[in-house]
Amino acid sequence: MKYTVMINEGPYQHQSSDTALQFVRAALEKGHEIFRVFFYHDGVNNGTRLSVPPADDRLLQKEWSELGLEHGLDLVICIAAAQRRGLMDESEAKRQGLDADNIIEGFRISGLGQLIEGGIQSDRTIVFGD
Amino acid sequence: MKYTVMINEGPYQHQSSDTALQFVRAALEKGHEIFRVFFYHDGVNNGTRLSVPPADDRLLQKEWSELGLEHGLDLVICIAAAQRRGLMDESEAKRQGLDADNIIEGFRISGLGQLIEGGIQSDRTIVFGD
Amino acid sequence: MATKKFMFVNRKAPYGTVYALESLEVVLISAAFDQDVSLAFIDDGVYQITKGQDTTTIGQKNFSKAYKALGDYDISKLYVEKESLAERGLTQDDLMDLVWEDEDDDWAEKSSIIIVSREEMAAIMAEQEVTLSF
Amino acid sequence: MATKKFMFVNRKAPYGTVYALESLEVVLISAAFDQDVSLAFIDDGVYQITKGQDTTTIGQKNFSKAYKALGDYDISKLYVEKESLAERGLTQDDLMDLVWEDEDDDWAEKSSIIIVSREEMAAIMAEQEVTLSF
Amino acid sequence: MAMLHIVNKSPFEKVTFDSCLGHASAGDSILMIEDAAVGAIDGTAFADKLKAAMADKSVYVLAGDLTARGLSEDRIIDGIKTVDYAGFVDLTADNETTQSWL
Amino acid sequence: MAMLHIVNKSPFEKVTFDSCLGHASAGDSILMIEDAAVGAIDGTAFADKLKAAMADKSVYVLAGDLTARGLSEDRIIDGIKTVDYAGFVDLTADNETTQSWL
Repeated sequence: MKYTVMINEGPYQHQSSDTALQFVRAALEKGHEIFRVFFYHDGVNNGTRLSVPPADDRLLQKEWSELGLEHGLDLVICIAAAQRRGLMDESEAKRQGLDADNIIEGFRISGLGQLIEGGIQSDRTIVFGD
Repeated sequence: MKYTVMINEGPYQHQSSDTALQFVRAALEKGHEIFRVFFYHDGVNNGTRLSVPPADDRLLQKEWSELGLEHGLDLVICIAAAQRRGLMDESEAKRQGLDADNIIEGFRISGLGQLIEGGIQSDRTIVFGD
Repeated sequence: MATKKFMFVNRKAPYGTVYALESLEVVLISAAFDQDVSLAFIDDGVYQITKGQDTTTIGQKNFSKAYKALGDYDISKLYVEKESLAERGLTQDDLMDLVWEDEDDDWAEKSSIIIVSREEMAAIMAEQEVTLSF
Repeated sequence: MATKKFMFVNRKAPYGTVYALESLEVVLISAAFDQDVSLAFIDDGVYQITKGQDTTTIGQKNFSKAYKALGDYDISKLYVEKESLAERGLTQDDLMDLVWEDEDDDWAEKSSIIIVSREEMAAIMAEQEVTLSF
Repeated sequence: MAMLHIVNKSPFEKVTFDSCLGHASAGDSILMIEDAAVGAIDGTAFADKLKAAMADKSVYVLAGDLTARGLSEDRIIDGIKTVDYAGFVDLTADNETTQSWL
Repeated sequence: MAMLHIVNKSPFEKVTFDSCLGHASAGDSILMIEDAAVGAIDGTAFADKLKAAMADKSVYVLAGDLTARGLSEDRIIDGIKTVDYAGFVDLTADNETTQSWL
């Protein structure tokens, strides 16, 4: 079965990113296809590479990044939400005249249409949020 | 009267940063002293310089930065919360071996003791959050 | 692409959180995909479409006028729950006049707001294929 | 520095949001400032100190044992609201044994958990000088 | 000591406002901000609870949060006072302590 | 079409769970995750509402979220089934559609 997953909250503050990560892992183990994971609202903060939580805590952003790279997942950060919250990739930072970017490997930034397309193309669309 | 203000949520997602900003402005206009503004939990995300919201929207992080510089406010980002969420200044980024930082001018990163000290030193401690 | 029944469920008041604004941004984008789109306003979501919103002093932009554009994008099914209005002391008179033009009826202007009972809302929800919650 | 009455108010369940964990981090830091510290556990906050928490499968670290360190830092007033427990089908038996040693009483081990009624909690809240909410 | 209770949650969505009412003492003040502003309106399922609290507490609402949600001041419960941000600051100064209900 | 309703809010804190119950149809399934897991316990102020919904709906709870909050499986309401993340995935596959109550 083909899934699109939407995540509306950032890491740590709410459990939604944790739950979605476990859900996606379980779906992959069962042989389902993850068509897309769409990060919206504060969910875009799951895509930063600048996090260094305490050594005994999980590093959620890296877990998403590694899972994405391992399974070739399409991890999409909403550009409008990212711009409000300061999540940038290199080309977008350059376009905006910013001196730094902070996106982690394995994520890409794109538009809201990607979410709707995910809903159309997938058998199931599951929302995680607050 | 001397105030410490704690802000527990990031910009945009919740209104708490907006409300706190209006509150601090009104307190300054009335001649009160803002001893410290302490950004905790997702509140640390108020201190990024990489935000570029739509032109017709407010740029909250910049408003905090400018208000802080204009009035010499002590805008403190909790280091533990910042590390989890990927908010970094230059020295902390270097110490962590990261290749970029994203803090905006006017904020500084420090420990939780600064919040308790604020509570002790101030006549009033006001919390904004979700 | 296939046409699916999309529902956007709005349960939260505007301005206190960003969900109302960013939900509306998704809804407007969805118009480009020619889907069967409807919106549900339940619980505090009904405050999103009250008329007379004035955000002058709170520092946020007033985005309520953007709901008026929905009709132009052929998004004309805004289901509002009667019980949610009543609990909050509101009636349809407190909501914006949101309309669309029916091209099959000589472009007659019709209301996009459909007041339904909780039971009717549940039945409408049950028919959806993709439900996005904010 | 002056000594003030600090209260940390915990109203939210652990793990669903980060507030419980980050509140505990502040409380532990506050111990270094020799203040008159107390904690309130009301509403869903009572779940923060249930015993037997097991986070193995949800991917988060179990930080409940850190509450046991509070006594070592002379933080010994953990007010838990009776009505909040009852509404949730819980009793004091469901909570961790959190204790402190009373140096004025030959280091006798005493419970840090003080079950109070809502009315008593309101009176305790009214006495505070700095109230931090999470 | 008189306490200012600051509540920012809709009473129709969360129990936070109820919890605030259950823990405020006689002589305290309650200020509704952000989404809590909707609780100030008369004729709602919540209004009677707030009116009962007003017997021995003062109740305020941040006007800007009310109008942002399309609710005009003439609909609020008799006896609730509206304040702007300057009035919000005054309330925190006039009460010895504050507690935010999050 | 059968729908899986996913609820993640404590019924003691928010009305979200109530709203979910008010909008779920006969034959639907309800899964409690995250803070909603506390709603699965018997003998609470919420239990009777959930039991009433179970007359024509199937109810599940994510076991890991229950135990994380110190609640053991032997305390849940009779008839509620526990699932792990694999079971969560199965529920989304077995129901034609899902709705998250946020």
